[in-house]
Amino acid sequence: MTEDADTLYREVILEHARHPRNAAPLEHPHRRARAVNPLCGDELELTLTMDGEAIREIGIQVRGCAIAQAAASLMSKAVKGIALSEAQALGRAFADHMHGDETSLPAELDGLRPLEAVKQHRSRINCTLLAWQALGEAAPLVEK
Amino acid sequence: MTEDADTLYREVILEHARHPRNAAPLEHPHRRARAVNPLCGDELELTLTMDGEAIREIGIQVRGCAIAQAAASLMSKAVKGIALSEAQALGRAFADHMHGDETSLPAELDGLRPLEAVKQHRSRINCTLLAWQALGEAAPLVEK
Amino acid sequence: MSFPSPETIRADFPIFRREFHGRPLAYLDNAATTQKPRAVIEALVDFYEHHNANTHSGVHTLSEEATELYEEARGRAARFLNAPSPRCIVFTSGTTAAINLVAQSWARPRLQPGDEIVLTAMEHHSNLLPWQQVARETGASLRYLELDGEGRLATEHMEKAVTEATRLLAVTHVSNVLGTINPVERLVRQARAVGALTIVDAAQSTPHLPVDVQALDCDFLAFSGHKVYGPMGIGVLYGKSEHLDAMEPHASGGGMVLRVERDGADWMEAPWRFEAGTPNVAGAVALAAALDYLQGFDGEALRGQEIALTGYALERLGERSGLRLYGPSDPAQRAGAIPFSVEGVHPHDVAEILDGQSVAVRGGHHCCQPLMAHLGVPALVRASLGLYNDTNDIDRLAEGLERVAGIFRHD
Amino acid sequence: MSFPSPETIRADFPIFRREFHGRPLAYLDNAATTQKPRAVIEALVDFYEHHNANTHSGVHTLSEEATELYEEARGRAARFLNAPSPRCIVFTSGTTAAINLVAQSWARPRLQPGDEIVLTAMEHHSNLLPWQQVARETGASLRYLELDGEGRLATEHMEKAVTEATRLLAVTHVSNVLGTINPVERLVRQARAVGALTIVDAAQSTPHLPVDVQALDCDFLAFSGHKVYGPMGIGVLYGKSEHLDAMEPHASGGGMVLRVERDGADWMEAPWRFEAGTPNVAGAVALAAALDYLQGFDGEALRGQEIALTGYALERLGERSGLRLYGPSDPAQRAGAIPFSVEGVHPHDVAEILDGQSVAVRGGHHCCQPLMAHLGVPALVRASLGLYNDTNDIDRLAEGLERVAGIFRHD
Ligand SMILES: Cc1ncc(COP(=O)(O)O)c(C=O)c1O
Ligand SMILES: Cc1ncc(COP(=O)(O)O)c(C=O)c1O
Repeated sequence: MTEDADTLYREVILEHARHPRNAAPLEHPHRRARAVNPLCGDELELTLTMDGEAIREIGIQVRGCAIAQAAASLMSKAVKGIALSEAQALGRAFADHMHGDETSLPAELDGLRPLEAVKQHRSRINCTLLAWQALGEAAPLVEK
Repeated sequence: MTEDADTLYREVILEHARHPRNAAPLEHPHRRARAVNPLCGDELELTLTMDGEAIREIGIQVRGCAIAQAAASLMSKAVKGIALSEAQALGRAFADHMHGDETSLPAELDGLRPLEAVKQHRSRINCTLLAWQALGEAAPLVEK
Repeated sequence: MSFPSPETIRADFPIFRREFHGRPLAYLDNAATTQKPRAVIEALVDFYEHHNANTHSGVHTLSEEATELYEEARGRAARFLNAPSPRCIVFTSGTTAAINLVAQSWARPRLQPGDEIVLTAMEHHSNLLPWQQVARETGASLRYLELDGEGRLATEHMEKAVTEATRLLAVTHVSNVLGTINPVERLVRQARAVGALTIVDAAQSTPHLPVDVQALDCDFLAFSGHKVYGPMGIGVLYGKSEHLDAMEPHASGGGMVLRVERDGADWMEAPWRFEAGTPNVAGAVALAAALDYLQGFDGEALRGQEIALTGYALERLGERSGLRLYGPSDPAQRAGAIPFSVEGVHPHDVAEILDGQSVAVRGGHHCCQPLMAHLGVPALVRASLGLYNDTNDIDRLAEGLERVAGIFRHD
Repeated sequence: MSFPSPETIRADFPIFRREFHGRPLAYLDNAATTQKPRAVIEALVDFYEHHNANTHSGVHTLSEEATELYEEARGRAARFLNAPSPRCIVFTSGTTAAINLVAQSWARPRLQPGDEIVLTAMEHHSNLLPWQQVARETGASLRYLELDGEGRLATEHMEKAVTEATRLLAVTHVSNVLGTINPVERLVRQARAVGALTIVDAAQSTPHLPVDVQALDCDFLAFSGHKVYGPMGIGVLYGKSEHLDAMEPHASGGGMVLRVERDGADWMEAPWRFEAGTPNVAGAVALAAALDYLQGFDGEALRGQEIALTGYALERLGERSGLRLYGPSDPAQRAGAIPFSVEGVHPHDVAEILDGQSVAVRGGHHCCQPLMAHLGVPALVRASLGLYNDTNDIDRLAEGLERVAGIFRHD
């Protein structure tokens, strides 16, 4: 009866939605991006500080559903410390995977497996991609 | 099999279509009008000379189908000599009759009975009304 | 006139034979689109199996039949709205297309800087964006009538709804989010007093209330087939003949011209001049079947039952803690939509969990972002009623909300 | 791929079970609209009985299904045209709406006095009036490519089809009156050489020929569902992404915006930004079924058979005295339409008498008044072929014409 919704709202998802990791906005970010999901109005702000090419710190604020929040939180854990370009490539791989291509999930994204249940809910897939979308577009901030 | 078309193209209709009465344009008309049927492109020019209120002469040129030609010819015979306003009223009665209102055909229009078969062919009804339409709009010509 | 129970009515709708997650569907998304009775589906099939042809200018039997069916459907739509003549009825692809038609054909060539278009804070994007576009194109400005705490037009705003600068009042008859029924008749009177025209968005009123364009005295009115149990891809614009006859068509093409030369053309009369291209004859015919179906019921009894069901829903939902209802508290002041929020749970999560229980509601901004901003919420959950809903559907909604609470009450 | 006989194909079309004046129908009005195979009617029924919902932004199962079916239909249309991506496909209500969209969204904001739009003398009003309107609104001018004695684009006009002033070439792929197949690929190349864009009216080519937008390399292309055995009320605009992405939407409303505030809005990406309002999902789904049906046949074999049937018709009709044929004499240079006139008999009378024999043809200007003027006729009779026609239909047409002669040969 309620398997569908239950698999979607597994404990790990709910836990991340309730207590999102890396949720504080960074004070002196090097990069920033904003992403919105037009269909549901979800909004996300992402800030990064960098160590050369690598992501040092990440801050994401989500105004959206539990899936979008959990997805952002799980993503923030996965990309910390790796090169931005590599993280962006992981984002593309994740999007392909979620859209049902026969690609397997990169090992680096093992922590995001609980989101796989969303594949069965087409209209929600974008909720899992919002943070990656922002990461893909994170633009350098020019010092004023 | 072909009853339909046969009733429509009765001898009297074909004869009027072939040899339309009052088909010559009048040289010094008092009134003139033009009517077109947008759906089939039929065009009709009507000219009148008047004896006071009464129609003295009528001239109608039709570029159109056999039905439109025969209808104009039959009409021209019916309205000659009667008051324009009366003729216009007959036109309205004829239109109502053709559109299937429960009105009977005025005795003055007995000659137009062969056109009644067109009632069964909705898209052609306007062909029978084109001349009447022009008559309804026949505007006085201002002397130059 | 018959008045069967919702259960009997459901039997007319094939979709309810289908099961979702092992249960029949509690379909509470009627404001988005309604389900289709057998009579409407059969009208489509009958048309395509027996009468399919292009209209007008065809002489053969099928084409005559199609033309007649199409023009009869126009007459049926006119009777549905109590329009004075079928010639006031323009078929469009829906409400959105109808409103855009008025915006482009009536408003764009006529408005100018200093002119004012009055809207309400609860307009659907389809009765808002076309006016923003007109305002941009003409220099006219938009003004909004604000809402009171129950989501009704605020009295003090109603009083000064129009000014001498007002050229057009564009107002929804019933809000697709709040369910609020607006006092359109009164607003039209006020507009008329200053010489402004009115367009009524009847997308959400036609499914629930009798709509009489002569009683309302509005200049234009639009509705969609798919929201009154008819097919998608067809809608109606009503316009007073004096306006339609004076308007230039906005789209042009086959079927709407008297004479075409290489450098210009003469339009046919209204309404045909606004119907460029092959019309959606099957859609119009099936819409007529939908209107027959809807008006086959005793409207007053239907409305009475809907008010009772709305009252039941407001009560059942109102007793839940953490649930906030929006819209008028009096069920008689609303039609169809029952919006709410659940504390701490995003509307999409609510809708998703309800879907797992085979309860179909919608979560989102419902194409009313300015209203969401006014209410200070990103989105709302909305249950919305149709002919076939009963207390059982509301009970299932309430049980589903119990499940939502269960899932999100872990801490 | 299968290649059944026209007789077998007729069995797929329920309308042919009906008798007219005691006979099955010889339906030769396919250029106006085609009949619908069972698969298309069933797709409509299946959608309304099992998947009916509004698309996008709905979370519940039905809405997800409807959205998926709708986007799959977009993909199906893209494959039909060999478009590089479904994002190049905008659903409209038909060809006319699609061309008006390009006229208003692409051309109106971009053209200016001195600019030139090139048309042909054989354009349908739907690919003519929108450009007249743009010319009036922008000060651009229209130029026409003339025809030779067989109703083909005259060679000397082809050579100077475009000039440095040309901004747009709007050309029909196949003439709905003459049947002429135009050398679109060549014209597109010429246009591209001077930096002009091209829009192809494919309303009459899609039912008969493979249409490959990448091979044609046109910028825009439009066709109608109802002419390719699909339902009414749905059509397709193909556009290169570089253009669609740069165009402002012409109609606005629900479903095509990212963010709406009281004073402005941000559009979604193409193609969605051009699809304001509830889409005709059922129509798109049934159009996809029609494309499946059409492409289920061996296209080359089908085309071969059509050419043979056209040849047979030209011969049968050509041997009648007093009958004048129009269009290319080579059947391989034409598709679908077979126009003719009968000396001394108005086309409507011809069509009417044929109808009495259950032979459905069309008489009139076929929404091509400038072409009629060019040919020096007020109207023509047109027989036009579909998948299900065979020599028997042509024989019945010829017999019907015998009857016409009989009736009008009294003097
Ligand atoms: C060549 C051509 N272009 C455009 C159209 C317009 O198509 P629709 O009426 O489906 O919009 C038609 C048919 O009517 C046509 O034959
Ligand atoms: C109040 C209101 N107006 C306009 C519309 C637009 O109708 P459609 O999408 O059928 O064009 C809707 C529904 O979507 C609505 O609820």
